[in-house]
Amino acid sequence: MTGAAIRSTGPDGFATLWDRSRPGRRASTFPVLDVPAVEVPPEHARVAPPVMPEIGELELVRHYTRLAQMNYGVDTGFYPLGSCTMKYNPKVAETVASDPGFARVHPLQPDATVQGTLEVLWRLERAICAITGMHRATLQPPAGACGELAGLLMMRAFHADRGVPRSKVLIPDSAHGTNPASVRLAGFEAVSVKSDERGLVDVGSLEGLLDDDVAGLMLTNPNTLGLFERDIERISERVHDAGGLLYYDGANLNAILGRCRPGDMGFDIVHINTHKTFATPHGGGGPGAGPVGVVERLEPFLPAPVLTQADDGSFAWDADRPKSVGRLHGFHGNVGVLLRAYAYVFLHGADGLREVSGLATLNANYLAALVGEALPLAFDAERPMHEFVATASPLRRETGVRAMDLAKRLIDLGFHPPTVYFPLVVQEALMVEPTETETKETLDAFAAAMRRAVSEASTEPERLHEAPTTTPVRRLDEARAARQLQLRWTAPAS
Amino acid sequence: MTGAAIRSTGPDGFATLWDRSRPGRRASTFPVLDVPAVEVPPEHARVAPPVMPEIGELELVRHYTRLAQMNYGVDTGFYPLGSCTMKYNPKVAETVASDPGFARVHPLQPDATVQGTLEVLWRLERAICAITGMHRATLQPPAGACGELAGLLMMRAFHADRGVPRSKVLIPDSAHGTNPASVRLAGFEAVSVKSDERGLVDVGSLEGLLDDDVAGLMLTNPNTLGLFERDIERISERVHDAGGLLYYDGANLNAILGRCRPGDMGFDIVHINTHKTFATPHGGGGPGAGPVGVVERLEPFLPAPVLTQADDGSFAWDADRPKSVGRLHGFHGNVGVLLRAYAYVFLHGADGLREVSGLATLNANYLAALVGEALPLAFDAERPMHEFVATASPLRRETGVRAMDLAKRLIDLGFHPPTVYFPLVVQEALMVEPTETETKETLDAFAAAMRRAVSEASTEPERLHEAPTTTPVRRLDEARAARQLQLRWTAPAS
Amino acid sequence: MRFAPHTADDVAEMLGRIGIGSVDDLFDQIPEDVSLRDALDLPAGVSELDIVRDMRAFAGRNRSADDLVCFAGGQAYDHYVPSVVRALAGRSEFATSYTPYQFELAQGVLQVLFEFQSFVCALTELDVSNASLYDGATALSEGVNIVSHNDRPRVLVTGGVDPRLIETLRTTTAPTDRTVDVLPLAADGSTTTDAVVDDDDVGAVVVQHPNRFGILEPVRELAQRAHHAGASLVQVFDPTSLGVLAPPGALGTDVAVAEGQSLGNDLHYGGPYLGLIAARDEHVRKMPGRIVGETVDADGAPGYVLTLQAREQHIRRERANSNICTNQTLMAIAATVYLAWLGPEGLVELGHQCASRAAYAASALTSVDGVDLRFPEAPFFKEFALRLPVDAAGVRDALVERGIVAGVPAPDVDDRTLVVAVTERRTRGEIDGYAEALAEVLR
Amino acid sequence: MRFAPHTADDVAEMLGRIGIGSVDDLFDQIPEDVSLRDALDLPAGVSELDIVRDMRAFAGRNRSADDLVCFAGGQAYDHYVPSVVRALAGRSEFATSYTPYQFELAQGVLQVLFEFQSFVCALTELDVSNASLYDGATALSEGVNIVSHNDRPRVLVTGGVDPRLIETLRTTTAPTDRTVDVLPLAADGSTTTDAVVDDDDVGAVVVQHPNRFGILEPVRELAQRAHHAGASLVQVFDPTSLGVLAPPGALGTDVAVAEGQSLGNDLHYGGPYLGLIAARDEHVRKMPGRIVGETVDADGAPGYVLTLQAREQHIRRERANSNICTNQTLMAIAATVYLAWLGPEGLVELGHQCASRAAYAASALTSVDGVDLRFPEAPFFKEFALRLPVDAAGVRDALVERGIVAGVPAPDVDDRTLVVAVTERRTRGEIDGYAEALAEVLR
Ligand SMILES: Cc1ncc(COP(=O)(O)O)c(C=O)c1O
Ligand SMILES: Cc1ncc(COP(=O)(O)O)c(C=O)c1O
Repeated sequence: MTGAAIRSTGPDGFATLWDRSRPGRRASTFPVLDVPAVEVPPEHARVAPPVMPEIGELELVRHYTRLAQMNYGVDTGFYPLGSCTMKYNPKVAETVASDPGFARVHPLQPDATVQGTLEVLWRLERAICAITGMHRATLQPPAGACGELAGLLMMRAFHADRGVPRSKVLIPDSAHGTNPASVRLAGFEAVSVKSDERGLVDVGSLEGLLDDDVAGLMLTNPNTLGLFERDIERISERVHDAGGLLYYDGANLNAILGRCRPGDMGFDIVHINTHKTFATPHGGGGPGAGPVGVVERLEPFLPAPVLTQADDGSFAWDADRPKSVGRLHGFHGNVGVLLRAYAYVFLHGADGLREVSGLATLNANYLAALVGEALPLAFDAERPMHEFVATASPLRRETGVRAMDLAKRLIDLGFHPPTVYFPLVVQEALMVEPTETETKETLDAFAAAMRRAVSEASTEPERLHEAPTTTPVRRLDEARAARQLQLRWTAPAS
Repeated sequence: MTGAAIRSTGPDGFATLWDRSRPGRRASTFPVLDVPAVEVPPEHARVAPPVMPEIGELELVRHYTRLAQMNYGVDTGFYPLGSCTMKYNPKVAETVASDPGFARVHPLQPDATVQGTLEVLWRLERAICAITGMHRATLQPPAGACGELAGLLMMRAFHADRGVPRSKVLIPDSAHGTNPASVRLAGFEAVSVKSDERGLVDVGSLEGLLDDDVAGLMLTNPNTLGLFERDIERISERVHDAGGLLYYDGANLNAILGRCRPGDMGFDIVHINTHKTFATPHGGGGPGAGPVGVVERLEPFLPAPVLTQADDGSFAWDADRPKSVGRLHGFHGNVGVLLRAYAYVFLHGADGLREVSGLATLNANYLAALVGEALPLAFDAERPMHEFVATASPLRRETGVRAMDLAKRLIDLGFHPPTVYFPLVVQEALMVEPTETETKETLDAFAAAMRRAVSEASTEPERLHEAPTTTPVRRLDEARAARQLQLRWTAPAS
Repeated sequence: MRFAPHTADDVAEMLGRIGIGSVDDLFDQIPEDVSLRDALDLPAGVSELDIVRDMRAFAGRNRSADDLVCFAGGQAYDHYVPSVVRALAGRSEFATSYTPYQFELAQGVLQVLFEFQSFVCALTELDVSNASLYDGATALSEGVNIVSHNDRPRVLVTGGVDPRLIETLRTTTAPTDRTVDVLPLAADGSTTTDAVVDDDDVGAVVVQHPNRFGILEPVRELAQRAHHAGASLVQVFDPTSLGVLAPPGALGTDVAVAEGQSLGNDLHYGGPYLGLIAARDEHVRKMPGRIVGETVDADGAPGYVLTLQAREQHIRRERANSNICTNQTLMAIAATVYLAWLGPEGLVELGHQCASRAAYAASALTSVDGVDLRFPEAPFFKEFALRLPVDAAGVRDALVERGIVAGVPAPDVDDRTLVVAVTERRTRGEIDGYAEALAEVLR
Repeated sequence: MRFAPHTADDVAEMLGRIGIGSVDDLFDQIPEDVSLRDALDLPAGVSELDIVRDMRAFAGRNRSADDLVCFAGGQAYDHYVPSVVRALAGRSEFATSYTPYQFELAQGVLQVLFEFQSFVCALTELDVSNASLYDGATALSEGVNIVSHNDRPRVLVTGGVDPRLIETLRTTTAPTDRTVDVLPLAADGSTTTDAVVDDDDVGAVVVQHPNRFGILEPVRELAQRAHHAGASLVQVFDPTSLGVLAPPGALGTDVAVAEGQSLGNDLHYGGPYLGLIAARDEHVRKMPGRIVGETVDADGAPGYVLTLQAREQHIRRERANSNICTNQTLMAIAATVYLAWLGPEGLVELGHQCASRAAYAASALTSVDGVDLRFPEAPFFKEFALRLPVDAAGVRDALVERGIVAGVPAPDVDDRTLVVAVTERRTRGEIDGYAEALAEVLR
């Protein structure tokens, strides 16, 4: 299938642009300078231009075309990376976002000249509130982690505003790494909550941790095991009773779109990863967007400026927000990404989004049933929702083959592997999120590959240890990379 | 290098869209019908929809992304296909041509609403006349072959208009196949002119063929051997003396841009292949554009309509052309291609175009010197211009390895092969046109590959006979394709 | 701006290897007398930013279908081009490759073209197609060429065929022994089947269905009559109609040709478009242009090649049936992606929406005082002809001022006929707006 | 519109395999009380054509830099984005991939990011960089974070730093023990180096060079003073200036950060942009975000990996220095292609053209009666501050009517200051037109 999506690169495939450089070549051109030439004052001048590659336009095009082809994307194949929701990124979203009417607008133009963009942002905010059950939202955070920070700063400001600052935030042990990191950056102490044998928050231990220094609880629901926290009502009651707030990490929102809303579960703060749930392309690492919705009592603390609509229907930014936690981005967030999210949400509409969660969950449960024939699921008392976690722990004990080996073998069999070694509460974890945009045939083929790899673990384990063998490079020496740091091009010793 | 540009495709790589079809899938959506639904009259209605694949959008995207990657282009590597001028296709030309202000204009809009496009066409016509030394030009022909037909029809009309129709057109034996085919379609008889031992038109035999039934001579200059017809002045004098016209096949115009002009050599009719000389992308087979310039006395015969400029500077189409040969395209030709040609010409300007021919010829001569070390050049009395022809005839005699085998081995060594078996006057021809946009390093690497392949012909001939082995498919059975015709998808017998 | 990568050092080294003193010396075969003494009469080269700015300014002087609501048709239509088409057909591996002469390096293009041929055959219910022709007009010339005999030199063309197609056919027929006779239409705007009589000099009958006024033609009857007379029927079809209208193959058509622009290609002021052609099996060896066939490789694996090349100019030279070499492959790739996007249900819906919106438009516009259908009796598909109370070109120009391209006048018919095309893109609001504006203009 | 490919048969088969009756049953873990009873309060889904039409209408209600001549700056600039950037960074293999966790399937993205890091180091003459941060503002917060100590909690920020950057720094500093003090600028618009005194509680000094008024700052002196005081110097730089201005590394800067939008990224109303960061070697283990390193594979062939991951949130969790996960890789790819396109000569020319055009604009605009430079003494790069005779916001709004975005007012300074940015895109004609329009507005 698609292991083949990655072509080999041949002898000079890995040459960097610096290696291809020849003095005097150049791709760029400029208009003739039709004003008097001016030099910067000598004391400020650069002595010699930087050592940058010199290359003509065709070589440049070939270099990056080749590098692009050395990359696996959703457009080239199945990408069941758990927690990442690698669904199809609609091409129409690219079309609408690249309209020069959006793309060529300066962020400091007067509001009157950007009413089109402002209305899109306004409507998207309303839609996010409708989907999450929140009152208002900020679109400023450029990614989920920044949204977490924004939400936690609001949590902090909320308690401070009541005159009773609190210092701790509770996080399940299955949480994503950004959760505890954001908690620390927001000035809180992160306190870990145990999962129980179901893979859910252990409500008993949670209760034991609640006191009047707890600012709130961060939760992903369904959690990172793909399991719905079915005790959510009790959890939220307890946290609220203790004076805390509930934060919803929206990374798994895809599972519940149109089925239930964080606000109705009792959450006070919700972030959304548009690059997961709303299919904005992840770009090889970013950009994303991490809008944050809040309940009414947190509205005063939203990052500034806040978008407002006047009686005449026009939109403007309001920076006069005395209780705001402040600004978290130089301008208005990743607007180009938000336009794509808008297109996604309004293409689907209410019914479409509900269908998304239904079929994402159907795909995950179907694939779990198939993969479960080869590998045990990590917590199987609960039915998973949009993703599931299998474990290679028994396999490792029996054959010495690890989750990473399975992952690499899947590459040779034509698939991008699932997320491995996350969540940390599962040993030898393989976290599989198929998303709703994959066909049954693809799921069947992936399960077959998985079964094949697992059975090879007993019969030909070296095949897994040596995988991948069909890629431009084989397994890379990470230890050496960290030891002999080579983080930029340097001229070869001559 | 770039044999690797073609990735392998794996088990279902060759599945067609029909094979991937599942009843009920669909990518397309339409706005809700907001007017009364109307059915076509039953006697006209289709009974059942056509048997077309049913497929969702993601599978569709993956299918064609995969097929795109299974293709070698100028953007992926060196493409020295002789006679095709596969130079770099500037990305900026794509940018300007896809401007909706150009792309979303209907061909039957009133002239007043398309003045921007008309001015571009007008300026391009002027530029083509400046480059070729012609008086006026038609931009209607969508490719070179159609340009040939247009030119020959004008030749025919010219003689008819003088009351002395003529029936024969002379063509060198080295000419491209479209030349004789066009001659026939224009109602002439094609008469072949011998090449002499230099690879040039044998002026003696030409003179022997000239009589008052000869309508004209078609010539490519430099000719398809890459050699400049240095007797062109004498040739043109003789043809004109005999009452004939001279037609210039512009496929090789790249060699002489800004150095000399067909008009100055005595040509009366010139076609240009914008997809060669002016770098408009060839699109896997087309589109191109084949503008045709003519001297003043042929102006009345130009295809209609003809673009005119009024005193107020505005542009309009004039269809009232009583002597015109008529229309050769449904509208105004391949306008989107012509916009790219405009961008190319005006980016370069006078100096830039002269540099193009200089460096194209430099590259060809340099590569000829290197390749000449391994394979004899076909006619080496004359220095080639922008391309050269080598022959594998001696090699074949000595080793049994043919030009086609060398070509296929070059694929495995990372290169697109040269044109093979053309021109027909050279046995086992390999026709190499590097173009000016390639680097010396690329030429060196190609020559090294060529030398390697030639030396393997003696040492490991089976390697050449079996090549290619690194591509998605190996050599294909053409005889079977022609015998067991399978020209469209058919349902597998079940 | 220049795209040649040569540094001064490169040039010097290369000249050294060739053994020549300067680049200009490479041109010393060119006789003194024909050498250019002066620079070309062109401006100096400019930067990328300059050309982008200039071209944007030119584009800005056009009024496009994003700005004027487009009801113009006549073989080019403002259908919607879905985003997948641009994203996929626009990939540079397709755009920057040549005709797939080296099959092993071009399986991608070859397979797409095989799929394209399959689509054209499926749409038309005919047996063979090709990898595209230049456009609809040249496709008609090629189609007529396939079925023409020297012993049956007359080509009968019904008056419902687009005038630009007829003009092109006349151009390509002129140097041959054939003649083109145009049959006048009946009063209802369709072809009188009686006009096709049993003349033994008629080789081909050409009909366009739907015709230039959008009217549905009696193709079945024409095919029967043509066949009875010993001639072949060539049909110009509209690919967007073939979800709802009976396919040429089912009507008795021998060769079907069409303008393929509607299938995922931009309007682009008339080109690049693509010609579609399909014919019955018996004509396979007379088909023009590239044809892709499926075969197997040295290992028995399936693959695609250009086949039946012996038909073509590069082999057959002056005996070739057609001179086409470069075709419109990239447009065929776009059409393939578009048809894949449509699917069979989408094709049906497309036809249905066009027909319904056109019907609505006809009734909305004829509700304007003084405006009637030019052919009130005849059923039509997505185009129809209006008879205006005043000069059609004047009305069209006046409506441009109101943001509308009202249609295409037919001055060869009369001054007051305006042909209006309605695609799936035209909303009820736009149509109502057109009717209002028309009423204003006529007031 | 839907993108899930499931047919009714698929769903039935899959439910059968799972052993459950309906898709809705898959959600029975959700407690009754929190289940949504009604549909989401959103309109029904629409077709692709509908959304394209709607979005085009919204876009049409903006006035873009294609329509208004843009002299606005303040960390976002109307530089030209060459066509290669869109053609290459826009390739779907880049756009549709995740963070390169599986290195073997992502050598393309990894190598581009390695080249990106190399470019940032070359520009700044600093040792280490990373795979991008969110934008210039968050990059400053991260940069300050690297060099901050708890025992030196004060951060001194010069008044020449962009106010939005300071606001963001205040937001991220608020929950920490650190404080942000802003040093007022001298009368000439540059930073008084004396303001940095030997306080042993100062951990970081932050300067922007060129500063928010385009003015060149005495960075060398500030670095010396900061280092003398035992603090680090964090510099906000402008990447487009580094062909002509001395690089941070040569000025004594410890950590350099920048907004990278200027490098081949669209204005896009403020995002997605990218933050650049570079630092001296000693800080490598405190760098935020992804870092790509070169290594070898099992066969000894070179290749690229994400390295030093132990710094990051997914390993270090609450002890991580930064919480960044998703970054701005696609923008970094665009910046890499842009810098490759520029080359060293192009970078120099870019800086030179900006400086020259800005100087011309300053002289043209100050030739208007009543208009002066706000800081007439100070040398500037591509931005400069005007002092207008009347309210700056009013003038700006009036100039919009004349097709010009005149600049960005600085109400925190005073009502009459307007900061004007001039890129290589602004022609002499546009600048002269601005001066004329300004004269008219002030008349
Ligand atoms: C569960 C969870 N939370 C938070 C995040 C962080 O989001 P982002 O990468 O957008 O910063 C992720 C992303 O992988 C996640 O999976
Ligand atoms: C010498 C020569 N003449 C004519 C042609 C025909 O031009 P086109 O393919 O544009 O129809 C070609 C194209 O290959 C050619 O090389």
